[in-house]
Amino acid sequence: PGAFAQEPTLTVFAAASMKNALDDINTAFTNETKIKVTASYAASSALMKQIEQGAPADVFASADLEWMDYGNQRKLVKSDTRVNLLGNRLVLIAPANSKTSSVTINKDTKFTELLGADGRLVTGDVRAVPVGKYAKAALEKLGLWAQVEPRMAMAENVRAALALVAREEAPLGIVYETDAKVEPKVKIVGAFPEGSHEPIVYPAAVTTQGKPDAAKYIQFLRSDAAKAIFEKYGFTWLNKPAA
Amino acid sequence: MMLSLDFAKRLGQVDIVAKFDVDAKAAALYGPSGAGKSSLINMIAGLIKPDRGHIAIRGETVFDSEARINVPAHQRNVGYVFQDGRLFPHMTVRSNLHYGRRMHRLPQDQAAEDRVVALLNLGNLLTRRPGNLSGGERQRVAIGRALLMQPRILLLDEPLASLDSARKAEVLPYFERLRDESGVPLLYVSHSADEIRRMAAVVVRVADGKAFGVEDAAGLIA
Amino acid sequence: MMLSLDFAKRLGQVDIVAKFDVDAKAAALYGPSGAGKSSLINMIAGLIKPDRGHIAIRGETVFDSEARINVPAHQRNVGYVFQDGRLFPHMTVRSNLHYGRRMHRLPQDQAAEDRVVALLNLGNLLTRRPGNLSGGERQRVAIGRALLMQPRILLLDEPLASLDSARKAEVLPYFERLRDESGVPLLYVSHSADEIRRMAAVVVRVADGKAFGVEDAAGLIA
Amino acid sequence: MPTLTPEEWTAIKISLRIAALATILALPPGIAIAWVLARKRFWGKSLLDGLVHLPLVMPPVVTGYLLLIWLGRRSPVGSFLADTFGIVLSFRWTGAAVACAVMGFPLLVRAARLSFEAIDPRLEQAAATLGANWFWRFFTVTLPLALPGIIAGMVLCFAKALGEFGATITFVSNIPGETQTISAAIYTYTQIPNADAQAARLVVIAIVIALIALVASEWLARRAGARAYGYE
Amino acid sequence: MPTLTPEEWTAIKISLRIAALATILALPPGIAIAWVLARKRFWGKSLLDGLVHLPLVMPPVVTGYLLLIWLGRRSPVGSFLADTFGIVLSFRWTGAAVACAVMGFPLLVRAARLSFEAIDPRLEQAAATLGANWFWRFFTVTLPLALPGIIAGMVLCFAKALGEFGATITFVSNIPGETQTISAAIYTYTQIPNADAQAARLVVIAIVIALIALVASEWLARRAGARAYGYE
Ligand SMILES: Nc1ncnc2c1ncn2[C@@H]1O[C@H](COP(=O)(O)OP(=O)(O)OP(=O)(O)O)[C@@H](O)[C@H]1O
Ligand SMILES: Nc1ncnc2c1ncn2[C@@H]1O[C@H](COP(=O)(O)OP(=O)(O)OP(=O)(O)O)[C@@H](O)[C@H]1O
Ligand code: MOO
Ligand SMILES: [Mg+2]
Ligand SMILES: [Mg+2]
Repeated sequence: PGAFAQEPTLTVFAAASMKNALDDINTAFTNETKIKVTASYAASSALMKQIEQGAPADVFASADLEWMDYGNQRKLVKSDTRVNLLGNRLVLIAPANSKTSSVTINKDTKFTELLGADGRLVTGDVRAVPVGKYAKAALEKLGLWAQVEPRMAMAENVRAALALVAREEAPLGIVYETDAKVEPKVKIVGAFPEGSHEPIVYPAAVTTQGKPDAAKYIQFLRSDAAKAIFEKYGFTWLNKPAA
Repeated sequence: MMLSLDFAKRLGQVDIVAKFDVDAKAAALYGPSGAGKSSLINMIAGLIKPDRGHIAIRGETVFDSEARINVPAHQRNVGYVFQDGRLFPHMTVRSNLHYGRRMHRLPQDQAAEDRVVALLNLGNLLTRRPGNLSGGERQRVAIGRALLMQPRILLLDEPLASLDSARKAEVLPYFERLRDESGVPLLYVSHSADEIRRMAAVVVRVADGKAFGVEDAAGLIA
Repeated sequence: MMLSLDFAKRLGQVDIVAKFDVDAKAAALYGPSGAGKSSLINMIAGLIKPDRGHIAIRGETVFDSEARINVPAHQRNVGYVFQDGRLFPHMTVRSNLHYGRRMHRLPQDQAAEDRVVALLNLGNLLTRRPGNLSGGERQRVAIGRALLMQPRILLLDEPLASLDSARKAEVLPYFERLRDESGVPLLYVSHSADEIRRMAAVVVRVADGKAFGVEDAAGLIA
Repeated sequence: MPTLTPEEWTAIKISLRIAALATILALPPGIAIAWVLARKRFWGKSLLDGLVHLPLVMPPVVTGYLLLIWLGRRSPVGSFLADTFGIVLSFRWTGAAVACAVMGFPLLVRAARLSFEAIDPRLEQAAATLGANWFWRFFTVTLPLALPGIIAGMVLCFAKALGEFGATITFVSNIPGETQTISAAIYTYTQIPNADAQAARLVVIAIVIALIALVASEWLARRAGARAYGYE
Repeated sequence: MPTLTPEEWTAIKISLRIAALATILALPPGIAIAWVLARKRFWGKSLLDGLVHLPLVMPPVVTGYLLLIWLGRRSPVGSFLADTFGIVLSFRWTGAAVACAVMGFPLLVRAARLSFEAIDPRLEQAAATLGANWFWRFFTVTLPLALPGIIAGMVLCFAKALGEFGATITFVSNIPGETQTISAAIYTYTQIPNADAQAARLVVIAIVIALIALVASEWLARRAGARAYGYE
């Protein structure tokens, strides 16, 4: 009953990686508007398919453009409410005690040397997990993909990739800057140049069946109060209307 | 006619063929180990289905391959004391004893129960479970269980084999009384010529799976 | 001294207390159902541990609560024919027969095997599994299994109970020969005074869990 | 460990409710199918057996998707249930219980089946000669004797329901107070930075619950086993 | 269905290899622990039982994470294995097999334990009087009689290994040609928009493999069961 009670309530389906920030924002939103928010955090793919099957979601916040596009095509979200909320940067990390200290990432970077004889380069799944997709695009653009492809290890999500580097299983990893910054057992040793990949974007939108109050929620996500919270958790504030 | 049968059944490499009519109050099956006595009784009880033939118990046909009659075991109302006990391990001795009565929805008959319990000396076993009963104790409970269901025929597969002679001497007369007074006919497997002469009017000899015809029990000389 | 024992054991509500020495080639245990005969034999075989006391088989102490001796069952070299058969269901009759010999690493003795197989008429059962043997067939295999392990004492718990008289008449002399020629002493549970008089020189009466002293078998009158 | 937060309490209560309902839901069909697989020979038996094992063989997420498609409110079955009985599974804790029941089903069936197979059919024969028809034979002899396996199966199903999140989160999402179980909460915490401590707390809670359930089941099973095998 | 692509073949081969190794790895300790749980009474038995069930109770991702911590190359156990035997688990299919073995372990143990519990101890006593010491009793009587449950447990473990990906992917990640199983591939496709067709193909393949394994195991179990219960 809780989630579907009579009092004004919004249900937000959001990518799991946004939980920390959104929990705080939801509290702030409720304080301000007296509208309760229930958030369901899971993989963007699962959430979108649930919306497709009639889930009672009012707002969808994705870690990934592709699943938002999927919803757009199927008219599951109101495209005019869509906003590219957050951005992020792609960085190269190494275990905190690694000898590798600073790597310039360009077309001449020798990843095979940096990885040693049998080291792996971990990131998200290059087909399915956003961070992996960005990483692959960047490596391809730099002409490094052929070199590193046999050395890739693909984790199920950013956190798992981070854990593999933190545990020194892998000498190098490609993750989001936000995640790298809060893990003390890793250090950032390089950043991917601007333009080596599409901008990293976390979009949000009201679902087609979303309650009128959902627009207020999107509005709140774009407010300065929300900005402060997102930035506190390391996200880059973007707040661009979708093209 | 207490029992009328004529059937055949192949079991593994053994052919069981039986054809006889018994009209005595008690009959014995007599024959060497592996002859087919238990198999024969199983078919009368409805636990094994003959390949062909017919079986009638006290005039009622319970199996007829041509008329496609095969009354299921639970409707034959046949009391069966198995050679191997087969007590229900998860029930107390008392529940074992009452099982048949309950299944037949018979009212509890305390007098009958007391009689059977006393006769078989089950008094201080009633609350125990079969798991650690002695061999003879188990056999006695099995006999009691079959008696208390008020069957229309009693099949006894070596019921006294593991009883001591004192107990035997007590149980035999009870079977006799049962036979004579309550009119429940007995079909009795035994290896003891003495026992058979005492219990049964007629004997069916079983050998090598064959059981044909009936002879006088008095003439039995082991 | 074939067997010397003096022990006590509490089993449920029954106290088993035994104290006797037997120095005959064969002794019988005799007593009503539930008296404690099987329990007594189980303690000799090492399957139940007495609470206190001692047991010696042919001069060797196999249990002594004070000296903290308790030879495990598999080292007592005691042939045991169980009241309830206990054949290994996953082995053929032949594998059952050979089991004890194999475990004792005895060489295969074809002559002995043939003798036992013929005696117990197991010839056409050898490749079968115990699952659907008849009651008597099972008993015979169990006897054969215990004989073939060449035990230093044979414990027989109602071994002939489910055998027909013809088979009994064949097996009894074999036991006698075993006793007289190979010198394997027998401890024999039976309800038949006849059998006991024939087999055993002495009788130990068991009643209500108590087994004290030894009497002459010849004096046994059921 | 400091005292539990209200959210943790909620997740615990939901987990227990879901695991209990899942076990109850899986039990009757589980026993029936276990019995059929143990005792009957029929055409398509391997197929049925395969079907039962599917939730084990497929990634849980796939099971979750299939449930979403087959039992969601847009599906024929889902709308039939909703219209006829007013039962809505999508995004409700009842739906989570259904998902867990499906995931635990193969475990329950296997354990029950093993116990059915181990029962001596001669005891059922004895019951038949004593006048018990199929129904009574099953409920007075077969079922009580299979109890140890059935309890073991229920434990496996309950435990799996506590640990399951892949199918659940995919079918009914991860809604606090409604479908968010301890497992789903743990999973969520593993997805965000610096939440290892919260995740660890919940893992400990899950372990404690599981241990309590196990000890209780052991005790039950010991009693049932003692009865089934006849020693006491 | 069109013919399989080389990548699909590779994933199938890896899945089978991992599931087979996982089952083999889980078998000896599984049998040992099942036997101990079935036959012994000791202090801490419930705890051992609880420990065995843990992989069922915890979200697979957590299990994978714990494996990473305990068996990774920086862990004492992991570095011991690497230095002494040259066994490296991280990022290797062997590591995936270890993860699957852990996940399947509770299922294997339960099934085997049920069979051990159902064995009539009087048969072991008979073997003892015939001169069999503990070792021979176990291997000639106990183990053969428990075979139906052990086979059932192996099937569950194998099936679970085919379907498992949460613990695996967390422990050894997803490396095509090394650790990418069918399940991991299916999962990946479920995360890609509009890749349902590819996912469905792989699901069908997984089901076919599972059915073949099941039919084979049924056949084995029937033989073993016939022997254990003595009918043939
Ligand atoms: N483990 C046990 N727990 C409780 N009571 C037991 C146990 N084992 C045996 N008894 C009881 O001890 C008594 C002796 O049993 P035992 O099997 O030794 O009898 P027996 O002399 O062999 O009888 P029978 O001739 O009927 O086989 C019986 O009353 C039996 O019920
Ligand atoms: N299902 C079966 N398959 C194969 N053979 C069987 C089967 N059932 C019984 N037999 C065989 O049929 C024969 C008759 O068995 P049955 O049990 O009827 O003998 P019995 O006369 O009762 O012997 P006993 O006096 O030893 O109990 C035996 O040789 C037995 O091994
Ligand atoms: O691998 Mo699971 O079994 O995700 O829930
Ligand atoms: Mg018979
Ligand atoms: Mg006895």
